[in-house]
Amino acid sequence: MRSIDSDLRGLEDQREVFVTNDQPFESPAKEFVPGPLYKNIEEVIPELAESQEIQDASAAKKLPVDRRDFMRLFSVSAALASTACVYRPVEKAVPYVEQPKDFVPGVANYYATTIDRVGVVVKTREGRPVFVEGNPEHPLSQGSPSIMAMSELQALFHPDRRVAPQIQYGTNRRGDANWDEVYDRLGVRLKDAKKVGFLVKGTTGHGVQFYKDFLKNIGQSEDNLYLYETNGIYNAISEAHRLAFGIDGIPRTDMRRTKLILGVGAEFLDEGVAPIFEQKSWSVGHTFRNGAKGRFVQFESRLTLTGGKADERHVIGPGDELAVTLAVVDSLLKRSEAKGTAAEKANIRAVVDAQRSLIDSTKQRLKLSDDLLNKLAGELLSRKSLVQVGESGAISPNGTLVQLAGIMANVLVGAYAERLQFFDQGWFKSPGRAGDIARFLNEGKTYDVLFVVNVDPAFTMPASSGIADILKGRSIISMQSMPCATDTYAEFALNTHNPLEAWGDEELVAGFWSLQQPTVRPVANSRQPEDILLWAAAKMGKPMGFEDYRSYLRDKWKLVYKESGINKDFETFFKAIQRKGFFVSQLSKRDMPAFGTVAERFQPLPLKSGMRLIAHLDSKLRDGYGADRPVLQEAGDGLTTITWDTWVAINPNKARELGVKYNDLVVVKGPGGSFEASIYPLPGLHYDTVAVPRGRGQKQGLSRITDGVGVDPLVALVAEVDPLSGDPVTSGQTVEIIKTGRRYRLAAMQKHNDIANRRDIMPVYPLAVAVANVRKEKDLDDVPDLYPSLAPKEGDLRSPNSYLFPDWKASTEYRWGMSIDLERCTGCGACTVACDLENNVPQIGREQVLIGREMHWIRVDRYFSGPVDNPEVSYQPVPCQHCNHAPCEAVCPVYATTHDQEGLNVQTYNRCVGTRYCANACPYKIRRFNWFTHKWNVMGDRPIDRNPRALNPDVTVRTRGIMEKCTLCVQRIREGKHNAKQQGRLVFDGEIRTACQVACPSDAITFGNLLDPNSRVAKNRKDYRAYLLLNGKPELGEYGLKTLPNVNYIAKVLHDGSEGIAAGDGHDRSGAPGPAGGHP
Amino acid sequence: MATVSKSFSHLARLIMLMALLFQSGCGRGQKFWTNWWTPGDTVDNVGYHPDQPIEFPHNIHVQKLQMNCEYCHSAARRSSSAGIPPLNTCMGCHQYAQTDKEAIQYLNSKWKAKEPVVWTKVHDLPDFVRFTHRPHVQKGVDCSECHGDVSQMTTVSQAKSMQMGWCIECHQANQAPISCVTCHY
Amino acid sequence: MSEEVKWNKTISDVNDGILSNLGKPHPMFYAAWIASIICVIIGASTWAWEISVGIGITGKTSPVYWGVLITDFVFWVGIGHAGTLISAILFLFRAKWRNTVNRSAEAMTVFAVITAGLFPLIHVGRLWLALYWFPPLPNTNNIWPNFRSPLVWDLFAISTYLTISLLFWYMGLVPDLASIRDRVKGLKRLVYGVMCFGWRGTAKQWHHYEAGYGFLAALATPLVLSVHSIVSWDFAMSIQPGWHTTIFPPYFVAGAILSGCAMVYTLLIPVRKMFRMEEFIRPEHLEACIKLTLLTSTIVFYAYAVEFFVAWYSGNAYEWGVFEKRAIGPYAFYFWVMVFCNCIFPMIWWSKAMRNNVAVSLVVAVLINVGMWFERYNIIVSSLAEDFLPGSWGHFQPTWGDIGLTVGSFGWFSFWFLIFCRFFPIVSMSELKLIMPKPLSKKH
Amino acid sequence: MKRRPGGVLAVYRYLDQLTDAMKKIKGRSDFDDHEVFSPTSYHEIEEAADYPPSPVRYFTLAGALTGTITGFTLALWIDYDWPLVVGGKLAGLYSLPAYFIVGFELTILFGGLMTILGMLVMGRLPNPKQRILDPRFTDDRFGIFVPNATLDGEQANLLKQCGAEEIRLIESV
Repeated sequence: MRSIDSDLRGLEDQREVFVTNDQPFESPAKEFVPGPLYKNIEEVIPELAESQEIQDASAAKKLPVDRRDFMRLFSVSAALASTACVYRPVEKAVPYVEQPKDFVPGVANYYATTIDRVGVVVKTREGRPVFVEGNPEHPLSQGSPSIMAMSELQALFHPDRRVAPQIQYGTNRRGDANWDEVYDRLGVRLKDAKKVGFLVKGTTGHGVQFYKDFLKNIGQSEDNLYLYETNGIYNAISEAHRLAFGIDGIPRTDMRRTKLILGVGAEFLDEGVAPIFEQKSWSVGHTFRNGAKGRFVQFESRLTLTGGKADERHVIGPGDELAVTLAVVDSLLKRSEAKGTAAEKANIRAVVDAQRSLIDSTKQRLKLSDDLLNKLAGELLSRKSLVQVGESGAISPNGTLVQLAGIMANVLVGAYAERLQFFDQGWFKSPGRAGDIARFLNEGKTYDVLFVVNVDPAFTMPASSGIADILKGRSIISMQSMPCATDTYAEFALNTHNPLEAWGDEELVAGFWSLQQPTVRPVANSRQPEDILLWAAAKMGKPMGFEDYRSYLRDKWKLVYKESGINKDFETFFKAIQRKGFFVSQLSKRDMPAFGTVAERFQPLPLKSGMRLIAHLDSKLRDGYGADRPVLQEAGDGLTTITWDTWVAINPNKARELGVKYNDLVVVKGPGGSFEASIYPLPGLHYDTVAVPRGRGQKQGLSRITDGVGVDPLVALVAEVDPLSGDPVTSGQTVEIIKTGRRYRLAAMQKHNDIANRRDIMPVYPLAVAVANVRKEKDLDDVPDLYPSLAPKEGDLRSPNSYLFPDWKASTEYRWGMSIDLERCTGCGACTVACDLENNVPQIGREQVLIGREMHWIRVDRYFSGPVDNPEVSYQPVPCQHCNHAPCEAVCPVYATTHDQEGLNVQTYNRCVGTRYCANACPYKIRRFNWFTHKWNVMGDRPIDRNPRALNPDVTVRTRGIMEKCTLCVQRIREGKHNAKQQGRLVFDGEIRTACQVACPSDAITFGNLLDPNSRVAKNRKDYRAYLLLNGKPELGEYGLKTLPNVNYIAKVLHDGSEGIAAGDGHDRSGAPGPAGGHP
Repeated sequence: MATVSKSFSHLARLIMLMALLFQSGCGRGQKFWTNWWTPGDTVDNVGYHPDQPIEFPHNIHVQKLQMNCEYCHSAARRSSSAGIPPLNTCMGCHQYAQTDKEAIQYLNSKWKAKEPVVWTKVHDLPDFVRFTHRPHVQKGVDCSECHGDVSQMTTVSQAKSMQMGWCIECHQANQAPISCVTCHY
Repeated sequence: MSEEVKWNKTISDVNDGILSNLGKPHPMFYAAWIASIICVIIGASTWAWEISVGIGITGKTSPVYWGVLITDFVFWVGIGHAGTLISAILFLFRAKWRNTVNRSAEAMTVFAVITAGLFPLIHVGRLWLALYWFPPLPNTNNIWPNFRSPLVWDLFAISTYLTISLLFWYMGLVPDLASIRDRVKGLKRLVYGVMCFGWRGTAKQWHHYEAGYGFLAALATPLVLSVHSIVSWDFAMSIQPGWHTTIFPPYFVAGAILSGCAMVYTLLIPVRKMFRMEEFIRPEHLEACIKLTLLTSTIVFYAYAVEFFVAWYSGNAYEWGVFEKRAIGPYAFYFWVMVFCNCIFPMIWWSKAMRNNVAVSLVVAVLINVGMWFERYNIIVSSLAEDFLPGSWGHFQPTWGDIGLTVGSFGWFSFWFLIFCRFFPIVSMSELKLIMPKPLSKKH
Repeated sequence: MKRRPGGVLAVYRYLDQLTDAMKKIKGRSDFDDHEVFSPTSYHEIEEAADYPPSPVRYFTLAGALTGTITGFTLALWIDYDWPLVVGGKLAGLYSLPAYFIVGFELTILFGGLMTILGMLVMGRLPNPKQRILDPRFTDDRFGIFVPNATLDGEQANLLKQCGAEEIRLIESV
C-alpha cells in the first residue's frame, strides 16, 4: 500500500461527495443506482455499461481474453478469406458526468474502515473495492487484515446476494418487494406488536446503544436486545473475570514480553480474542529473535493451529482443559515462589481442594506425571509467564470455569502483577454479553416481533436448542447482508449492507474506537439495518430524530469527541477520524481487585465418557459466516488442507482401532442426532476426540456456493448451555462413530503429509546452534559461476559473485526478493486468501481440487513429523521462488516465461500456448495451469455467475490453456516504482508490500529490494538460518539444484532442551523476549 | 501441345490465385509477410475512425484555442489511463460558449439529464496489455508520437499501428525496458 | 540372417504376386478398416470436446502436467523409429532381409510420426496458438520462439524426421509406382504415372537413384538416432528426478527401436495375411526382425538396470525417491508391466522354435508394444507425481478423455496404414527383386 | 516440338546376357545415347555401364551446408534480435550449444531435400515427354534401346547375338 497520508489526504471531502450522492433518505430510490460509470470499469467489463443489475445473468459474461481468442481466430480466417479490413471489437468509453473530487481514473483510492473487528484500509478503483489491506496504524491490525475481512470482497459482489427485500404475504405467498412497501408494512407490524426483540450480531460499538434507543423509542424494554457472538471465548473470559474480580471485560495480554506461554486448549492463533493482534504479539514475542526464543507449552485435545506452533505439546482429552488447568494451578500452589497474596492463594486453594478428585483422576487418566507439572510450574514461576486457556474453538459446559481456572493460574504465575495481562490500559470489550443467548433461548417465544440482524441463529445454534420453534411462531424480521437460513423463517427478509457498504463503529478496546464507513456505493439495492429501523420508526409515527444511521453515529461520536477534549471543532475531528479509521482517546483504566471467592460458583459439570465431539469453529469459515465465499471454501483448512467439505478428524491410531480409514464415510451419532461425513485421520488428537469443523452443511438453496458442501455437526448435539456464560455448548457430548462401508473422498489439497525424510526442505536449528550463530551472516548468493570469464568486472555495481545475469542489462537498482520466516508461519492460510483475491485466482470447486488442480499461487505445505499421537507440525508457504537460474524459463518454447531485469520470473499470459513444460520443469511445482476457463464466472463443478466487478483490474484474467503463477504482485511493484520515479527516488523499503505479506498476521513474509543492503529482506537473506529451497548448503559448497531463487526461507528453531543455555549473548537486548534465568 | 497449353493455363491460374491471396494480405494496414502469419493483431487498425456521438473538434481546441492535451486528459500524468474528460469539464466553458451549436446542445441535454456521453474507443489495446500513460508522459514522450497529430483531427483516428512490434521498436531505441513484464502481467 | 532364404519364387513372380493382391484384400482388411474408422471417430470427437471445453478433460493435474497424451506422443515417435532405422541403417549395413519389410516399416514410420505430431497439438489444448508461435514465423510482435527450449528442438527434429522419412519412403516407392503404372489402364495409369514422375528404369536413373538413396540413408541414420535423443531431452533437460539423466538419449533410442521393431512385426503378421504375402515375406525375414527386437530388448533391459543403479549410486535422495517409488510405490504396477513386457517376455525368443512360432511371437510383440507404452507412462507420470517437495505430490488418473484420444490415435494410424496397404505395394518390389535369385541364363 | 528419333529396342530376359551386351557396346559411337532398362538396380549393370560417380552428392553437400548455416544463423539472429534471458542463460553465443540441434536438423533437412532434387534432376525426372518403351522393364525384363538404329542394322545384330529375347523397332519417341 502506498503511503497512507498522501492517499488519505482530502479524503473527507470525498466522503462528503459520497454521502450527498447516496440515496436520499426521504425518498428511497425506486431503482438501483449503478456505481460510477467510468471507462476503466468498462474496459474490464464491457457488459457493465449495459447491465446495471448485479444479477443480470442474461448478459453474456464472456470476459475479454476469451473473446479476443475468438477474434484472433476469426480475424485470421477472415484475412485468409480476403475480406475487407477487420477491426477489433468496438468498445465504448464512458466518462463521468461529474467526476468526484480527488479522483483520478486508474489510480486507487484508499479508505480506512473497520471490518471484522480489524482496522483495514480498503483499496478502491473507480469506486469499487478491489482489496482489503490492514491499516498499518491501527494498533489491533498493525497492517494485516483478517481472512474474513479480506473475503468481504467476494461477499460484496456475491451473485447470490438478494437485490430486493422479500416479504411473506400471508401464509403462502412470498415475494420481492420494494423498500417503500417494506417500511410501510414494518411500521404497521411494529405498531401492532406487544413485545419486540432484537437478536443482533455481537458488537462493541454504538450499535448496541442504537438498538436500545430504538427499543426505548418504540416503548419496549432495553432488555429485549440480545447480542449473539458465536465465538464463546469472549463471554467465557469476560464472565470468568466478573466472577474472579468482579469486573467484566477481557484483559489485554502482552505476549511480546512473555517468555513462556502455557496454553491449555489455547486458541490465540486460531480464533482468539483479537486474532490478528494476538498473532502479531505472539510472533514478536515467541519466535526466534535477537538470540532468544520464547517457549510455548500447549495442552490440547485436538490439533489446532495454535498447538501446531507449540514447542511442547501434550494431548489431553476433550473437556480435560479444566482439570489440567487446575492441576497446573495445584502444582503452582505447592511452590512457595507462587505469586499472589495469601488471601488469593487461599481462595484458589479452596477451589483446588474442592476439585481434588477431579484433578487426581484426570492426572491419572492422562498419565500426567507430577514431575512434568512440577517442572512446568517451576518454569512458569521462574520467568515471565502467561497462561492462556481455551477450548480449542469450541464451547463446553465448563467453558467459563476453564477460564476461571486460567485466571487462577495467571494470578499464581503473576501474569497480572507483571502486567502480562492487564486492565489498566484499556481492555478488550466482549462483543457478546454473558447470558444473552441462554436468555434468548428462554424468552424467545414471548416475542411477537423479533429482529435478527446480521446473525444466522437458525444455522449457528444447535437445532436441539429449539431455535426453530422460537423463529417459527413469530414475525421475524431478518436483516442479512447475505441470504441465510434464518431468512426462511422470516416475514421480512431484508437485504442489508455488506460491511464494505455500511456505517458502524467498534470500541474494540475500552477507550479505543474504530470507525466503519462505506467504501462503495451500495451495489445490491441493500439498506443499512439501522436505517431501515429509523425509517420504520418514522413510518409508525415515532421518529427518532435522525435522518440516517450516519447522523446517529456522528451524534454518538460527539460524545467521544467531548470526552477526548480535542481543541478542534467536531467536523475536523470527524473528518480526521474518517481518514484515519480509529481514535484512541484515553484508554480506560481499571484497578485490579484481588481474586475473589469463587469456590461456591465453581461447580464443574461432569465430563461425558467415550468419544466426544468437538464441533469447533472452522479456521476459515468460522461459524459459517464465511461459507458462501468461494475463496474461503477453497483456501482449505490449515491442518487438513481439506476444501469444500466437512471432515471427521480422529486420531489415526484410533481410526485403525475403529477399522475406519481416510475418506471412509461414517455416521457420527450423538445424543441429539447424527450426521454423515468422511474420516480424516489427523495426528495429534486425543483418542477420545472427534473433531468436526462447523460452518458447512448450510440449508440448500441459500447460495450456490454452500449448496451441497459438508454437513453441520451441531445436529448431533442435545441442547445444553454453559451455565455461566450462557453460550450453547458445541463440544464434549458423547458420540458414536458408525461405519457405513461407503467412501466419500475429501478434497484435501495436500496428498502427502510427511516430509519423506527430506530434511533439507525444512532444516531446523536447535536453539543452541541458532543462538551461537545469531550474528553470523551468510551469503546465499555466493555461488561460483559456471562461466567465470563472464562474471562482471571489478568495480561493477553488482557483487563480484552475482550470478544474476553476467554481462546483461540487469537492473542496478532493484532485485526483488522475498523472505519467508518458517519460525513465524502459523499455517493460517491468510496469504493464500489474500493472493487469491489480489490476483484474480479462480476458485475451482471440489471436483477439481480432488483431481489436484487447485490454483493457489501460494500454497502452504504442512508436514507432520514425529509420533502420530503427538506430531510436530511444520508449515512452508511456497510461492514461486523466482529462481535466477529458473528451470522453467529455458524450456518454454515461446518465451512465455522469461526473466525480468529485476530478478522476477515473469509469465506472459498472452504468449502462453500451454505446453505445461515449465510446470514440469519447476522443482517446486508452484505453477498453476488453467485446465478450463475457470475465470470468474464458471467455477469448476458450480456453474456460478460470479460478479466480474469483484476482479482486480490490475491483473489480467487468465483463460484456459494458460499457465500462471506468483508474480510477486508485480502490479504492486509497478505501482510502487512509478510512484517512486515520479518523486525521483528509489522505492524505499516497505513501500511495496505483496498481498501475502499484507495478509500475514505473524509477519512471516518480507518483501523488498535485495540490492538495498539495508532492506529487511536483504538482511533476512543474510540470516544464518536463511536457506534457499532445494539449493543445498552454499556455505558448505553444496549447491543443490542451483536454481538460485530470489525467495528465501528462514529455518525454524527448535527448543532442544538447551533453552537454559540459550540466554547467551544478545539476549534481552531492547526488551527482546528470551528465556530468562537458568534452567531449574 | 494441348497438355502444354493446359499446364500453362494451370500455372497462370495458380499465379492469379497467389496474387489474389497476396493482395488480400496487403490490404490497408497489412504487411504481407508479417501480418499474414500472426494471430491477434492481424490488422493494425491504422486509420480507424469510428463515428462518435458528436464531432468533437480537436483541431479547434488545440490549434485555435491553444489548449494543452492534459487540460482535458488530465489523468495522463498521474495514471495508467489518460482519461476522457467528464462532462463537467466540457460544461465549464460550454455553459456559456458556443451554446447555439448543435453539438453543444447535445452536451447540454446530456448534462441536464445527468447522463454520460458514450464515446467509442479509438485506441484500444488488448486487455492483457498493461500500458500506462504515466511513465511515458513523465519521460516527456509527446502525445503525438503515439496518437498522431491530433491537432489536425476533428474526432480522432488511429495514427500508429499500436502493435507490439511497434512498441518494442521504440522501447529498444530508447533503452526502455523490454522485458515481457513491462506490459504483460 | 546368415541363413540362405529358400525362395520358391523368381523375380518374374514378384509383380504379379504382390500387385495382384492389392485389389482384393482379405475380408479381415475391411473389418480392420472399419474398426479403425470407429476409433478415429472416437478420437476426433474427444478432440473436439477438448478443444471446446479445455484440456482439463484429460486427467492431467498438478504436479502431473504431462500424462497420457505425451506418453502417446513419445510412443508414436518411438514407433516411427523402426522404419527409417530398417530402411537407412540396415541399408547401409547391407542387411538383405530389410528389403522385404522396409516398405511397410517406412509407411509405418510416416504414419506414426504424423500421429505423433498430432499429440503436441492436442496436448496444448489451444492448438491454433501453438501452430502460430512454435515455428519461427515473421510476426508483428517482434518476438520469436525460444531456441533453447527442447520443445522447439522437438519441432525441428520431428518435422525434419517426418520430411526425410516421407522422402525416403516415397523415393523407394517411385520404381514400384512405375510398375503399377505399367500394369493399369486409363486414369489410374495417369495417376500412378504422375506419382512415379515418369520413372522409366534406365540404368542412368538407377545410378543416380542409388547414389541419392545412399546419401539419404546416410543422412537419415544420424537423424534417426538424433530424433529420439531430442525427444528424450524433452525430459532430460529438465531437472526433474527420474528425467534428468544422461543415459536418456541412448536409452530412448534403444526403446524406440524396440517398440518400432515390435510394431513392425505386429503389423506384418496381419498384413501378410490380408494381402497374401507369405511367399515374399518369408519366415526368415520375420525371424531377423525378431532378432533385432531381441537385441534392443536386452539394451533396454540394461538401460533400466543402469538407471536404477545410477539413481541408487548417486546417493541423491530425490532421484532415488522417484525410482524407489517406481518399483514399489503407487505406480509399481505400470513399472512391472513394463519390465515384464519389455525385458522378460522377449527372452523366450532366445529359442529358435519360439522365434519361428508366429502366434507366440505375435503375442510377445504386442506385449512389447504395451510394455513400451507403459515405459513412457512410467517415465512421465511416476517422475512427475512425486518429485521434490512432498507437499506438492499428487496423483494421476487417466480419464475418458485420455483414453478416447489414445484410442483415436491408434485408429488414425491404422486407418492410414490400411489405406496405404490397399493402394501401394507393401513390399518394395524393386528391392525384393534384388535379394531374390538373379535371373541368369547360365546357372552358376 | 522436336521429336526424338526412333531406334531399336532389345529386350533381355537374363541379367548376364544384358551385361554381356552392355560391355560389348560400351564406347562404341554407333551406340551413342543408348539406354539400358532394368527393373531394379543390379550392381552388375552399374559395373558394366561404368558410369562416373553420380553428381547427386554435390547436391547433398550443398544442401547440407546451406542447412547448417541457415540453422545457426536463424537461431543466433533471432536471439540477437531480442535477447531474452531464460534460466540464467544469456542469449546469443553463450547459448550456442542449444543451437547445434537446430543446425543439425536443418543440415539433414536441407541435405535430404537437395538429394531428392539432385536425383530428380540427374535422372531427368519428371519428364512427361518420354514414352514408356516396354511395360515389362518395370517387371522382370531388361532392355537396351539404341536410337537411330534399324532392325536390320549392325546394332540390332549385336544385341541379338548377346541373347536378346526380342528386338523391336521403335518409330519415334
